[in-house]
Amino acid sequence: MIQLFAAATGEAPGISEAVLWAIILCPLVAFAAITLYVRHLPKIAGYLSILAIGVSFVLSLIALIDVLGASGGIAIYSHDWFQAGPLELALGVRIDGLTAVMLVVVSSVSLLVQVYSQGYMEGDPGYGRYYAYMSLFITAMLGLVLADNLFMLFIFWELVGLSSYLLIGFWFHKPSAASAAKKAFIVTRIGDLGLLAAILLIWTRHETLAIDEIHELALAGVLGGTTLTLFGLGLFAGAVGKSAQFPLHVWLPDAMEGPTPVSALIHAATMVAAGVYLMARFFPVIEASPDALTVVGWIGAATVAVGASLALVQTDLKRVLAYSTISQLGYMMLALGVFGYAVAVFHLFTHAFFKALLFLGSGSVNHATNTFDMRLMGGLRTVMPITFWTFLIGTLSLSGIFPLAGFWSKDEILLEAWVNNKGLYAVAAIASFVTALYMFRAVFMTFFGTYKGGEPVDHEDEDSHFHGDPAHPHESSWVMTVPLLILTAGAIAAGWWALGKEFHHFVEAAIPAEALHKAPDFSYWIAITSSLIAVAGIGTAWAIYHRGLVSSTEIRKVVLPIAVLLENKFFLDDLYERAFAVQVFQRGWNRLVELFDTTAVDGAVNGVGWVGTQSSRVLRHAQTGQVQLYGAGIAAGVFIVAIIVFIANPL
Amino acid sequence: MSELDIVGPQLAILLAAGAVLVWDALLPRRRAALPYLALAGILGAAIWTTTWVIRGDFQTAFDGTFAIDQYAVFFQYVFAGITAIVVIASIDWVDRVGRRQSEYFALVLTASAGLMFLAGARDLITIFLALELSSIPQYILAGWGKDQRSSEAGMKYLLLGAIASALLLYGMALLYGFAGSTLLTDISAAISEHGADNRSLLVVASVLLIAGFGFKMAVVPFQMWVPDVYQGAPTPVAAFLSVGSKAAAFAVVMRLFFEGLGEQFLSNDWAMIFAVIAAVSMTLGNVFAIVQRDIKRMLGYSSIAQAGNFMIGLAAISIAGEHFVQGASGVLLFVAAYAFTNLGAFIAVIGISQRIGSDNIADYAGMWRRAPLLALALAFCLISLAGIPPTAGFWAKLYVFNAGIQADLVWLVIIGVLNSVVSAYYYLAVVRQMFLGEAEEEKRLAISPTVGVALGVATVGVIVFGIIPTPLVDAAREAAAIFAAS
Amino acid sequence: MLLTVLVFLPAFAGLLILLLPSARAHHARWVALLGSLVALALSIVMFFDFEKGAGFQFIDRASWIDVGSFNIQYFLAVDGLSLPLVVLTTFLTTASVLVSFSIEHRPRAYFACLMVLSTSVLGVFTAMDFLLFFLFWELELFPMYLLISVWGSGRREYSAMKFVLYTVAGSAFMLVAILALAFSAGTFDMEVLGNSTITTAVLPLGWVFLFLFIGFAVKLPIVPLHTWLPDAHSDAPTAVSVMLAGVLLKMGGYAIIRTCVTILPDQANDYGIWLAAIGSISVLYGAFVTFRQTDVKRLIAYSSVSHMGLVLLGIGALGTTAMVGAAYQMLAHGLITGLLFVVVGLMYERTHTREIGRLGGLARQMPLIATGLVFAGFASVGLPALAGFIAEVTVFLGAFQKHEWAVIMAIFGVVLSAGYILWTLQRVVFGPVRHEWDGADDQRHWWEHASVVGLAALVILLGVYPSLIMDMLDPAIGVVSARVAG
Amino acid sequence: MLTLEHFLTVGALLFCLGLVIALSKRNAIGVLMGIELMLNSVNLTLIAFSRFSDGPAEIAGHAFVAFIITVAAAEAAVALALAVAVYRSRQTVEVDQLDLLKL
Amino acid sequence: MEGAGVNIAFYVLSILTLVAAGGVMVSRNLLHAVLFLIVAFIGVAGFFVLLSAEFIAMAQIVIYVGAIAVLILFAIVLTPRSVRDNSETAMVGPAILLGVALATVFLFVIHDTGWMTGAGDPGLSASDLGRALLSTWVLPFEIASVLLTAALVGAIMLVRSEAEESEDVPDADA
Repeated sequence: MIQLFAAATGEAPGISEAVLWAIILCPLVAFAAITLYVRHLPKIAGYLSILAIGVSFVLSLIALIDVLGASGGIAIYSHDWFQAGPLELALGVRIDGLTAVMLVVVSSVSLLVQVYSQGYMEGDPGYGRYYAYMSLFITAMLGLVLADNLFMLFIFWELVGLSSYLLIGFWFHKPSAASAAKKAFIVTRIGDLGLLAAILLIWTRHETLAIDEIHELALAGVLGGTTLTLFGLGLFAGAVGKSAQFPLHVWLPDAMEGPTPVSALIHAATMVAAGVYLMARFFPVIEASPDALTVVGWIGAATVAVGASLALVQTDLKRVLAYSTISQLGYMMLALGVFGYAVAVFHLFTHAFFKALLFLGSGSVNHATNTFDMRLMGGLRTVMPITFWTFLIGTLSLSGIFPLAGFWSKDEILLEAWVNNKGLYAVAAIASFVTALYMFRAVFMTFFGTYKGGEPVDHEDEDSHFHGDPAHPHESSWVMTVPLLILTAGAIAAGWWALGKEFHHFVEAAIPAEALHKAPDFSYWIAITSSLIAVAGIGTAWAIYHRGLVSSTEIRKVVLPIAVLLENKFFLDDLYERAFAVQVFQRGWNRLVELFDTTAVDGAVNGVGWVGTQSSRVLRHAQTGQVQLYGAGIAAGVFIVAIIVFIANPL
Repeated sequence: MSELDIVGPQLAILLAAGAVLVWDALLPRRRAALPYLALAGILGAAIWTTTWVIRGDFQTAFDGTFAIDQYAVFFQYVFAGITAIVVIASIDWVDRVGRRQSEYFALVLTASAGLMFLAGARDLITIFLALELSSIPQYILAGWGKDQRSSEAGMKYLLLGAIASALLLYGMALLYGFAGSTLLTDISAAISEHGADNRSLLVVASVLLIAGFGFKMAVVPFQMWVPDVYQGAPTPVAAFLSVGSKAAAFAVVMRLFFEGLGEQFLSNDWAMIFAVIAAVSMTLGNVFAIVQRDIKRMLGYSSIAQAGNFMIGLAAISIAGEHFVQGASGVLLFVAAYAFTNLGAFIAVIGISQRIGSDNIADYAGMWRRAPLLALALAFCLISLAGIPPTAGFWAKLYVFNAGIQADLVWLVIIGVLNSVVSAYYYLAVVRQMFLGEAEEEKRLAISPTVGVALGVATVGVIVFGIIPTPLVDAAREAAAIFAAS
Repeated sequence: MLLTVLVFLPAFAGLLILLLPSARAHHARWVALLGSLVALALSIVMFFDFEKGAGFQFIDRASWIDVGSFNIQYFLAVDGLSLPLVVLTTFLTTASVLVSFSIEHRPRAYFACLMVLSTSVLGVFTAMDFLLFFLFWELELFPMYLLISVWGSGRREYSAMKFVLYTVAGSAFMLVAILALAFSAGTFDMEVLGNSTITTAVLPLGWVFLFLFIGFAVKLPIVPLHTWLPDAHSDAPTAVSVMLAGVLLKMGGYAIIRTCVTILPDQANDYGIWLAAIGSISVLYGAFVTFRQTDVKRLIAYSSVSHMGLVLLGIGALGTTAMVGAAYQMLAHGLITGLLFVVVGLMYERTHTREIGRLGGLARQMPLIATGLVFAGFASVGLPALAGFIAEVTVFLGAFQKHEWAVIMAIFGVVLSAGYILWTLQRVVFGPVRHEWDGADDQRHWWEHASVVGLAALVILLGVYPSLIMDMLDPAIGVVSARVAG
Repeated sequence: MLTLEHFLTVGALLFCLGLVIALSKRNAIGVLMGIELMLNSVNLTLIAFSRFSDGPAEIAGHAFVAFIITVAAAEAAVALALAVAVYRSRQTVEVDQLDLLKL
Repeated sequence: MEGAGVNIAFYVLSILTLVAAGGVMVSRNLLHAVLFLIVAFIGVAGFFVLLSAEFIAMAQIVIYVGAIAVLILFAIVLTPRSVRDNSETAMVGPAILLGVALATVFLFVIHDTGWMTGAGDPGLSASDLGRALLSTWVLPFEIASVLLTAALVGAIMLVRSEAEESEDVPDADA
């Protein structure tokens, strides 16, 4: 089945279906080939993977250009997959503005990360495996954005979860890594329940899973009321898990246990983007349900606040970035909550570049110092100039400094929030101050001041593959710095696409026009305010962490309860893992059920046998060997049987 | 047809018995031939029976006190088979235990003739005499070992048997007094004429009859002698008791109750009695069997439970017509299948116990390695007793349960199948002991060829009828059909 | 004829194995492999020769026992529901033979048992006479009992006995129901029964349904009739666990669809909600208990309880989609859990422990086995593109409309399964290396590779190309659900 | 006037008395005596029935009794032989001592 | 049946028989018990005479008193230690209870039943009985004869001592 929808301003995309499938299949082929054949040939595995993703990237670009040429129309190619009774499921691809943008973001960031990994992962015994997993990861993400129906989307959604599990737990011999991988998978899966429920709901009520049909149902009002709200919330639950929204954000910081390029990929282009993509994809549905929309907005806001505040107290560079990601994802959800569909996607787009840049930069730093602990760094500005400057630009972009990419997208979010919901605006604005504060705290601690020596290499650890000398840090090799530079370009310039609302028009063509709200016009007032807030944040950071005008320990003493709360991540991990998972669930409930199983259920079974043998043991004493007892038995039998008959059947 | 022809099979067997005694008196050194003389008599009986089947000339004789019909023929074959197998299996045993061989075989043959008379008896006097002809030799045989246990078993069996006989006789006397005749057909006529007014008498008489035959069938509450006698009696005798007198009791009860007391108002009562006794027998027999450590006692209790199973069929015959045939043929099928199976089990026990000198189940450990064929055959027989396919016992149980279902005795069938589960536990426990237990010594056991032959016949019967039950079922149905027609 | 050959081929191979001279006992595995491969090939030929949607095919029919109302046929046939299960059985038999290749202890008996087991399961899936079906159902007990109690570990005798008694207890009820049904319909022919409308029986049809269901539920197994499963699994040898989880449990689900639902559609409608409720309770209950297990095989066993709950949930919904999902879940679970047991078995061979606490870090010493475990684990979790996912989602999609709350309860099983599987993986294959296992081999022999890769390949095939099976299941189950819908 | 019931009553009482003796005597020979009394009461009952009925039925009762007497004799002979056998092996014929056979 | 003599005879015989049976029950000496038993047998024989069954009465005397009682005496002599002991076991209580219960049931049905009594024909000669035994009941008759033989053979075998047995097989183990 092929469906084409022309955009308001152009023709439908005419791109061949084969190209779209090829985008998914290239990395998949690489995965299969590496797994089956070249596991043990690391270099070839790396090249194969890069080649595959490179092809995907090129094809994605072609697709983007094609869709651009059609000003963002929609093309859907769908095929029957299997059928069971009335259930008919399809496999299909859908290309439109949103998909095209996502494709390019995913494939480009992935390509750069892959290239970078060649340096970062050099010498790791699992090098081949690493590239196999990465290929699978990218396949899953590309498939997710190309899927034309909810079911297929769910499949790739789950595959994203799988690959993230494999990659986060890549260094599986580290208990923390294995644990983090498990945590990521399970926590996101809790969210996936919502998505699954949404699928069940929509199929049961309306017998369709095709995205465009669901859009139509929502717009036509057929899909409405409780079903609509539940469906929207179900989808959102999935997104909460995958996009690390409060309260399921806990897995993301732990996901740092994976290799840094993996973190870059997860935080920038894949995994967490999936949730935002899902919400954007189904924006017409969310938007049709005010309740769902409100929930999305406020959960986003809560996530913004939680992420930003926790980022303030981290000492681990990657964890700062991780919480920053949470916070930024919150921004995207918040944007969706204030009707900012295009804005959210736009922020996703720009965020991909600068966040990937920051992560890769942190990886570069790690390569020099053998640590992510900022307290062991300092003064790297001079020894690692490329890393420093690219990291700084990324930080500025994240903080929303004009005219970097982050400025444009964040500004628009604040604008939408201001127009539609002042409360959300307040949260977003305060958080943008905190954002600048914690990012520059990281920059100052890492690159300024004096070098504190990094982490000494532990030669006993056979799994360590650190090659340099932490005492004498140096700049990373070109395979690592070139991707940094390329991403820097993106972090600087990606925002300019939004000038003149071009990006918006393009992306908005992906959903039915009826679903759109008119975006507010650019407001200088908002732009200036947000810039000032960001600058204030930077200034504060400078004052505290560079100049030491105010001691951070002093501040900590003043706001001790808050600091304790933050340092313990609002006790959420403790609540989930120790209190709930371990105490309530495993030691409490499960133990109870198990106890019931062994005593009541199995006990009853064994009890029946026991009663049988026991009664047999007791009764056999009746068989005394006394012949007259037996004779009495016979006589008594006559009497009893006769009496029974007369009682049962009276004369 | 001359009257000698009518009792030809029994006569052949009794002649053989006499011949055995005479042979022993005349040629004491040629004792080895005694069992073969006995077998010749049994063979003669079987052949004679076959000639009736070929002639198809079924009739009643002796003024209606005795009948030759398919029913009697069926049982005559069964008893001939039982006796033959018992005789073969005894050869080795008797030879070792003592020198009272001629008496042994003569008494077995006499008892067997008594059983055969029972199958055809249609008159209270004939039934009683035939019953005693089978019983008294069995009392003697139980005490044949003359050691402490054997004579104790004989004594117990006799005293209790006599008490049961007295009860039976009292019941018969009441029936006779009511009907003025000892012929079953007359009794039936009298009951249909004015029986309904005198139900209390008929019920009490029925109960007394059930007590008398229940003793032979070994059903609760008339069963308590069973384990003691089985344990104490010589094993081949126990085997004979466990199948012979039980089968005969069922044979006669079915004829007596259906031909004589088949009137609907009465059959409701005795069907209920049978159903209750069946349920209690199965349950108690099994529950007792679980903890037994002596395999003969275990088989004794199991035979009580099995009698309960037979009784489901009896309970089902109270309804005339097609259901009747189901129930009655179910009992017949069960009798035949059980005869082969239980004999097989006992013979295997003979073969094993004789060599290891113990009846303890624990001593059967590892028998699979010491006597693989014996162990395999015993396993098959036990599986058949448990009613697990592909054995004759399965079909018998299935058929009886089917009859029960058709007679609306679902509750009883459920109790029956649940009891099968319990029985599977202790039967399989023996199998487990033999196949999985660790033997204390690994020495192979020598099996006497005669035991092997007897066991082989029984086990092959169990398996063949397990796979192709149709001939047996057909025969049972044909035999049972004579009542439906009447 | 083809079907008869297929069903009895493994048993024939088993017979040949038993006839091998003891000097050539080690050749048993090759005979077994050959036999199972031929059976596999035959079943694949049938799979592709099968005409989709054309009802029962490859019919082998002969009258077996035909006496009065007791009419039993030898009747084998397959339809779209049973044929995939037949292929699954032959495939898993082959895999079981492969994983047993290194067995040293009494190989002849072992492989013979395995082959007989295969025949009995094939018989259950193909028998279309209710009694024949029951026979095959019971036949499976013996090889299983022996396999667990002789070649098992731990409390093997207890577990084997428990398995047998549970099954026999269940089939006791089943037998009553079969007899009641056959009596009221006048036939044991399942095809006829499945096409006729039965309105009365000697006991209420609701009871008949319930009794049948109890018999099958034990096998499935569902809470609270499941406690035999963990014991049986944990003490059984690897190949037996594979067969047990892979095909034996499926007999329960298959039978519920084939008999309970097809023959008694009205009762199925009445009780569907209960089936679904029990199913989802099983899903959750099984999952909760799984979390507490410290023995890998027990853990997988409890997870099976959880996964088989989905089968019941699907059946309880009675719609085509849901029941197709249930059938698919049976296939998927068969392959996935089979794979899990194979891998765990390989691991156990090397480490000689299944205690999770003692394992850890195995991914370093035995990367292939670890990969297999991770793969199987994720398949069990219901990862997309693997068979389990398709099955789960189809069940959910099909059942949601009818039993919303049951499904909502059950989907929590999705998260729970992720929880226990990943936690297990973390503790077994991940984490710091334990030098205790330094010397242990990885997966090395060709037969180990063959079984793991073969199973994994099928898991993927069923995950990405469901039409292969769905197109076959759909029409067959469509007939059933149409009957239920009236 | 003597009716059938009179004789039957005596028969029943004698039967039960015999039963009580059979069930309570310690000595096997005593038990046997009880059994003989039971059989006698049956005979009495049968003859009474025979006497109070007409025609051919009459003779059946007599025949029955004749057979019972015969069987009783045979039974007694065997019983006493067994008693002797038991006495030989156990030096007692007290039935409550006969309890070798039990689990 | 009428007539004072008959009535008196019936009650005398009843008392005699039942008291004698009671004497079997209560006498502690086995020999006394045998004597009571013989009295009871004779009492029953008297009933037979009363019921016009003279032949049966004669058989009763001959077989019960003449054969069975003698056999019992022989048995008592052959088992010397038991001579004086005819006490009861612990079962006596339950046994009496059972006896009473069963007597109640029997008496109830005896009096509850409408017996079809006819005029009664006192004349039944021994030859009539003999004819019946050799026509209608010839089969039981033959059976009885076999039975007696078998019992005899068996009884002899049982009382034969081991020594006697080995004597008549001089070379069994040789």
